[in-house]
Amino acid sequence: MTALVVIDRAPYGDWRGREAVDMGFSLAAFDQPVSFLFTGPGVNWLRMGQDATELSQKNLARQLGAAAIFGVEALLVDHKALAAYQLSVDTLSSPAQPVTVSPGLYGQYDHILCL
Amino acid sequence: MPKTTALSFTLIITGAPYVSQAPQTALEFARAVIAAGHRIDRVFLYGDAVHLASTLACAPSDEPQWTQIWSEFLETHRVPAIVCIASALRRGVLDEKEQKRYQRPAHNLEPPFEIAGLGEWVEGTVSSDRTLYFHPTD
Amino acid sequence: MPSLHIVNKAPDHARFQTCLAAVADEDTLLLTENAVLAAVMAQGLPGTVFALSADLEARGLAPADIMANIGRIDFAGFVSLTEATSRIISW
Amino acid sequence: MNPVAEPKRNNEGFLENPADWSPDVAVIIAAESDLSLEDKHWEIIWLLREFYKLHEISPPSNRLFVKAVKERLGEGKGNSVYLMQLFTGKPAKTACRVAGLPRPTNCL
Repeated sequence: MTALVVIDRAPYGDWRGREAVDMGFSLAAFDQPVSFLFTGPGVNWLRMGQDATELSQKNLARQLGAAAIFGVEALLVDHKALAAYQLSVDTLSSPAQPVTVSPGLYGQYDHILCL
Repeated sequence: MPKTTALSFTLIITGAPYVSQAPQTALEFARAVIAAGHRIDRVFLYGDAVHLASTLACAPSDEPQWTQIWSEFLETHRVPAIVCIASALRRGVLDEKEQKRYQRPAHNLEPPFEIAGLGEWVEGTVSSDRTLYFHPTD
Repeated sequence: MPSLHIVNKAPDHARFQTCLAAVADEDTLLLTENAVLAAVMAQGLPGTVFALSADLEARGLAPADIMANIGRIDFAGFVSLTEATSRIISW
Repeated sequence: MNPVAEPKRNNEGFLENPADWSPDVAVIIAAESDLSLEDKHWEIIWLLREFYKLHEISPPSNRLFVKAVKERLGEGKGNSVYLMQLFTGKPAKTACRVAGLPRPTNCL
């Protein structure tokens, strides 16, 4: 089973994306092939320079940095959403692969998870 | 549509009762799954849905008591129901073991719900024929 | 393999668009909960679309109100849709 | 003699305040699990602390603990048998406790 975890929510304001990341890490823990797709406001998970100390929250970019260590296959990022949020693929907090979101992209995975 | 052979389902609920429609849509779907002759391997509560397993929820008497209704459904059809431990601990849904571990004054997990980890969800999605999520609408 | 997309968000929710961007021509879209409100909108939906009757009725959407190409189904019909494909995406 | 003032800990022996950790504290915590810390333990302890500093999470399960060790030290040490020998009981839990990291969510 190949899985794609879709994160289309902005970081910090709610816990949904964080819970999606936990699910993705669990798949990786059990050696299930899993990738993440960041789209819409979700691309802001990958923005450099995050510092949530004043919010008393964990730095989500740093947590996401553990993805490769845990065996997450790829971080995919919607290139249109990157542009919309003035982000560039060369300056993200973790290496991510720009993709065009399409039915064909989703079609490559057996299981799609979007919290 | 031709009748397929019996299928196994894993249902994941992520929306809380009285906040979202998720637990009731999931229940109607679950009933229809059983009525169609299929099997439900597992129900998994994640995120805010863990409130569905709180035995302390008190809805007004003219509203459905979703915790009891779900509990009866699970008992009747012998469906294992798992509450994600990480979601549950944060939201104050504890069984006796976690109550002791975290030294809290009470436990409130409605049977037959059980507290376990995301491994149960992974197991369900890998082994069931069908996996469906019931999310909140926000 | 064709997918069954199940969406429960209102048509103006960002997730509704995320969902539509994932629907291929051969796929089926099922509108539930708030998403059934899309059944009265003239455009923007793909070819094969169903809406859950309990959610339509609750929101006062009579059969005459909804677009002709949208099928009304009950929970038994919902289960039938899930029998037809193992690729199910809940948005 | 008062070698180390013992910091506050929870009922499973994890530090209440991560800032209270020091190598001396680690030795005390380890002794409760009948572990006397050798270089091979310290290698994992420092790795875990570095991991926490970088990613702000304890590896959430044994499996991911093993993966984190494997990524740094290779298969020879990043395997559950080796780590179970070093840290008795549930190795991720024991190692996090000794290393002064929060109790893993144990969600797997």
